[in-house]
Amino acid sequence: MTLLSIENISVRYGKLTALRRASITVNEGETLFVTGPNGAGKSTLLKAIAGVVTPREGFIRFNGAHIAGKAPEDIARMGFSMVPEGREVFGGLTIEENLRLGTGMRADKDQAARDLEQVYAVFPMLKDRKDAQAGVLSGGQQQMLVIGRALMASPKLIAIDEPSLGLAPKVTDDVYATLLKLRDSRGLTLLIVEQSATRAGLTGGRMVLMRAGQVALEGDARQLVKGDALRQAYFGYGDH
Amino acid sequence: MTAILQILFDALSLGSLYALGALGIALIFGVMRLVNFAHGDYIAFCVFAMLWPSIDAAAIVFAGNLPTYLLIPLILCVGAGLSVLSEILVFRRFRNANPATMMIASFALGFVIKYLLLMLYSSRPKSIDLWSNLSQQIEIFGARIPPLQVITICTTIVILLALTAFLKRTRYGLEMRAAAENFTMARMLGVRANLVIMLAFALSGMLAAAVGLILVTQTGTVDINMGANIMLVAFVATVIGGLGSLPGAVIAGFLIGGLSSLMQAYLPADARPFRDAFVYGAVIVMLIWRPNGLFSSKAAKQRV
Amino acid sequence: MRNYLKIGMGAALGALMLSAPAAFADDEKIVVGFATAASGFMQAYDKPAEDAARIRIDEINKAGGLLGKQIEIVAADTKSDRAEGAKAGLEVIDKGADIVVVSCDYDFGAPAALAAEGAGLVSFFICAESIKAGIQGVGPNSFSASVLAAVQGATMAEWAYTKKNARNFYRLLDTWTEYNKGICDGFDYQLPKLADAKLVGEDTFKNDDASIAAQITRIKSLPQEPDAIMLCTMMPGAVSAIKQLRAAGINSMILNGSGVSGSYWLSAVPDLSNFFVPDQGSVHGDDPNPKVNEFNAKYKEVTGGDPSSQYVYPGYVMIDVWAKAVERAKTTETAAVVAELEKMKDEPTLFGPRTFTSELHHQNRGRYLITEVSGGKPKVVDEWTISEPIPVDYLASK
Amino acid sequence: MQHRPSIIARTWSTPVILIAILLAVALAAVAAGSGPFNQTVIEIFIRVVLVVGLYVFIGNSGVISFGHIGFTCLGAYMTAWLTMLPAIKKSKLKGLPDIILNAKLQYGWGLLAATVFAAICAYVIGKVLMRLSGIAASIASFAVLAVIIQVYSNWDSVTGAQSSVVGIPIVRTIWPYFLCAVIVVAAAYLYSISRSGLALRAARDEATAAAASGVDIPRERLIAFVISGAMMGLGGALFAHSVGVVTPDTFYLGLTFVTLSMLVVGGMNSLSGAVLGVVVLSIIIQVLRWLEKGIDAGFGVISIPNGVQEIAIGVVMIVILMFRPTGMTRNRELVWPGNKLSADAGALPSPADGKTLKT
Repeated sequence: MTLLSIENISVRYGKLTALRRASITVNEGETLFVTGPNGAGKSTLLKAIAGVVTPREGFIRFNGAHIAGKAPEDIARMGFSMVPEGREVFGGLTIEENLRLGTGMRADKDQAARDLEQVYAVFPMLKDRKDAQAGVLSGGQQQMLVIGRALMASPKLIAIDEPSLGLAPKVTDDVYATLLKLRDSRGLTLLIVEQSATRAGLTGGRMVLMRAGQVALEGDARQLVKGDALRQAYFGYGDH
Repeated sequence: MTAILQILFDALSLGSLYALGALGIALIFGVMRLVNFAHGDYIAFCVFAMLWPSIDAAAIVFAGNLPTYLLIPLILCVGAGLSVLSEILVFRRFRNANPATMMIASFALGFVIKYLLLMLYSSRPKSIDLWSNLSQQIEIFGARIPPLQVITICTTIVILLALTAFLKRTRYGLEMRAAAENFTMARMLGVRANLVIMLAFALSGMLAAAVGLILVTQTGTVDINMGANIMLVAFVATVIGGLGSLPGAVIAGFLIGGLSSLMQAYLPADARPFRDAFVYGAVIVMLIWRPNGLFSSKAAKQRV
Repeated sequence: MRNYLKIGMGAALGALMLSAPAAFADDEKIVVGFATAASGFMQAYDKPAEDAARIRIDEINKAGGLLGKQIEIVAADTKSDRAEGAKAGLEVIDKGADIVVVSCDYDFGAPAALAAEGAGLVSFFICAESIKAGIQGVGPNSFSASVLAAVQGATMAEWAYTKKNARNFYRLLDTWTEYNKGICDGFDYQLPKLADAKLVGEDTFKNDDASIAAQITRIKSLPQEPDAIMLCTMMPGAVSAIKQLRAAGINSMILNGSGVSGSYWLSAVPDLSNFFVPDQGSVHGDDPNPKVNEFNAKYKEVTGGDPSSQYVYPGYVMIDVWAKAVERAKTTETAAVVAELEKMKDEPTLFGPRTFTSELHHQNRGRYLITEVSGGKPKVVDEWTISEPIPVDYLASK
Repeated sequence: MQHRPSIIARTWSTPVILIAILLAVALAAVAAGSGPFNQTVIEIFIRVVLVVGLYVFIGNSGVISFGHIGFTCLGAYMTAWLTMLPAIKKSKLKGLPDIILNAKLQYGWGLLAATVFAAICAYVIGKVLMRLSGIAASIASFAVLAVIIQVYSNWDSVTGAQSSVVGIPIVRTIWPYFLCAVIVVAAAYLYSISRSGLALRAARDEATAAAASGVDIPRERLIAFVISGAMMGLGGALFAHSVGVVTPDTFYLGLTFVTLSMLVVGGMNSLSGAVLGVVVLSIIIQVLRWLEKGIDAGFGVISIPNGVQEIAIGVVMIVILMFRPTGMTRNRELVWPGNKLSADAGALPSPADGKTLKT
């Protein structure tokens, strides 16, 4: 069942076009990798879904509702949780405060408290330092924190921008292992922007390759990584 | 000893006024990077709200006649209301504008409020007697201290504690701190941006009202420019404290108030008229010494 | 065109005029031009005096006019702004004013007065109390209708010394305006002339200081409370200072300038006592001269309110003395009117005598009513004229 | 870049258009022949000098300064000291050095001295301040203004404290003011196409990149600061000769905000914005004032109550900024039609031409 469908959206920054009539769908319960070279419009795609940038044209439907042009907080409240590029922890807040921020939209306070314990169970390191300021955490720890924070909102879909950026491979492995575990245990849908197609191939799931603001290729991640089509699409069809 | 105690008290009471003003400015700056030059005019507006509009020389006290337990909440509401209204009508449309544009817009708003008051009440300062028994002095260890000073200092401390508790312990406080640090990310976590900003404006407006109430009790005068001086010092204090840092703003407010009182007490008579020149000279030195303010560190920007 | 104007007293003033708009005289009527503030900060100060001036003009017109002609009024708003003041002055001159009435404060009135001076017209500051409001700051055709601020300070010092046996004086100056300094200048001039009176301390503050606690501490730490505090300040800071002084338990008599005249602010300091203000006339309805009380009634009839302070009166005096000079000169021509004005010596008016000389177009001596505020109620208790005028040299050097 | 025509060839039309606008204003004053209107036009020219002076620093460096009116104060007093009659100085301002005490110069020399004096002071102050940036620089500049005003307000023997300095020759013809405005506009234009101006704007738009390519930001800022300080000093001297009275409080927050507002409403980063901000806002203010006095529209007098003008101008400014947050000119320069330029940069080339946005 389709959870998120993006139809022909275009986004421009001034004179620069970041997305041209891009269309993507995400099905419930699946893992979708979005990959592509720098400037392909991957991050813009996530920002458009999150409501941080407004598309000039096209539709975005999430969980049956049109969300293009809505405020970020409203989209978040519909069950879309975003982990942006660069992690964006609130450095001045404590770790627990960062986590609690994610629960603002929830009415089920008891469940939220249980979720907190669950997040701590998944990331015991966070519990140990729950009263420390988030700004002092290392990159990998911050990544754990923002994923945990996104989970606290009890979302239907988590979108993660470059979870491996700036992390050691070992740490990245951990992060992915955790994500998959959560997907299976919570019935989450994952939308992951990942520059490294290899990583997508390792993890498995569906993959979309973007180039110059458009979807250039789509298919099963493991299959695509093996073939030549990906490399061709990644670098363009011989025009470089 | 008595003299030192006295000077300490004088410095604290002036400093707490500045601190309250700085808090109101820092709060808004933290959440939306706006230096609100209309803050001083909010202070005047709140005080004028106690009077019936008239251009006669003698003040017609209107709301000011209400019993204290009604008057204080009313004036606080006036401050909050005016502040929120200016957010809705003006500042909301400047969310993405550059700081200079916002600054000038806030200045223009202050200009409008000031001239509105001028039209309604005329420029002649009005007098109002509010809780004047609070100004009768009591002696403590030989220092003479009016209850009002004690109340001012206590109010500042209480407001500080309450604000800290609000920011630390409540959901809205958490969201406000988050919004102050990273507005977009906070929204992506479902923090209701408009609500949080309006709340910050409401709090800031109440702080303006509190300053207005203390000032009018102390001076007995209602004047369209009464907030201007405090606003300026508060603005400077906010920057010296480290923009966006609430404790920094408060401490810098006390610092400037203290410095000013000390200079008044210890400068030779000929140099005393130059007091403010020395104070601002010290401000320049402080800025060159710590351009990012006294309480701002790059790693973890602490906000209360 | 360049003309250097030489004026007496060694204090000369140059005005380099590259173009002077020609004023035209209308033979059918006499025009009084008000270049005063109809809006903004100064409006509250200019308007009452202007109303009083209009009352006098109305009286003259009803009595058959001046030189048989009706007086007409033209007005331009200075917006309480200096640059606008120059424009307002030029505007009333363009409209044919024979005399230009300018703002109550020297700083705000000077641009319009200088415009009048440039056009060769008489200008009158409606109630400015700086020596500059006249020859010294504008030129030989400029006058002020009020009394110098210094006279107020000197009056209070001499009166308190003579009538209240004050010996130990304290001087508290608000450095905000020149007016405030003027009061203290007069006080400084007078004090050494009073045998065994001494200054036991002095301090300054600023009108917009949120608190004068440090200044109060200094007074409190004197070995003995001073007999009198000369408080040289004005609204709005005055109220704040008085309130804080009294709240601190300082009960010395407080001597003031006329800036705190009137009762409109007394509610802020309930039960204020031992507080003295010099007034040119009483706004409290107890003036020894019943004609002043009649004027007050008339003022209320015209404007709908009682005079708020003594600063209403100079407006009336201004038209009064100018009209007399015009009658005597039998023309509105500037040189003749100025000559007649300069002949006035102790010319009686409703609000004290006026003297103008070729050195000074202002009052360096004047009769003042002393108003005492006791238990929060103002009352005229005495009348005082300083024994000697304050020398022009002394004033001009300040 | 290499194939583009020279900077002057691409941009000369901007100062020409702006000066033509000023000339039109001057001719309007001549045509009207009314004393007060003449004075209004003089005031417009003075404000052009001041706001363009602000633009040279703020527009090119991107640092908001609240302190420039301090130089206006310095300039006004300097010309007052030099041009007033020695007799008055000797009785009132005894603390002045003898050379100034005995001077009695023509106002033209006064203007020159004011400009030079303000430039020297700007150099000294700039040396200390230019290492600051952002809001710290703004506040420090405000503190400088406060110090200057406090000193001038209290230094009895030299400035006469709050007491107004009088006896300054009054100049009521518009042409000296017009000439100064033209000179300032031309100088601001020349600065902005100079190597220093270009480097400073590069630093404004891309601080790190500019620093990396060898731009000494504090030094370029200091040059702009000195030039703009000189212009502010000239503006102050002109003000002194237009009104004939000088007091320190004239040059404080009121004038600071009026000039800053005109700059921001016009378009803070463009010379055209500085000039247009003054001209357009002055026209609006003038129309509102006529309305306050009442305009006979044939079917009756249209008028607004006294004091509404100030409220209205505040509202007008807010509305303009709401719809044009970057000012009326959107930070672009006025250019001759056909002399098309890349919209990014406006007529004055900005190194941000090719800058890319991150996705």
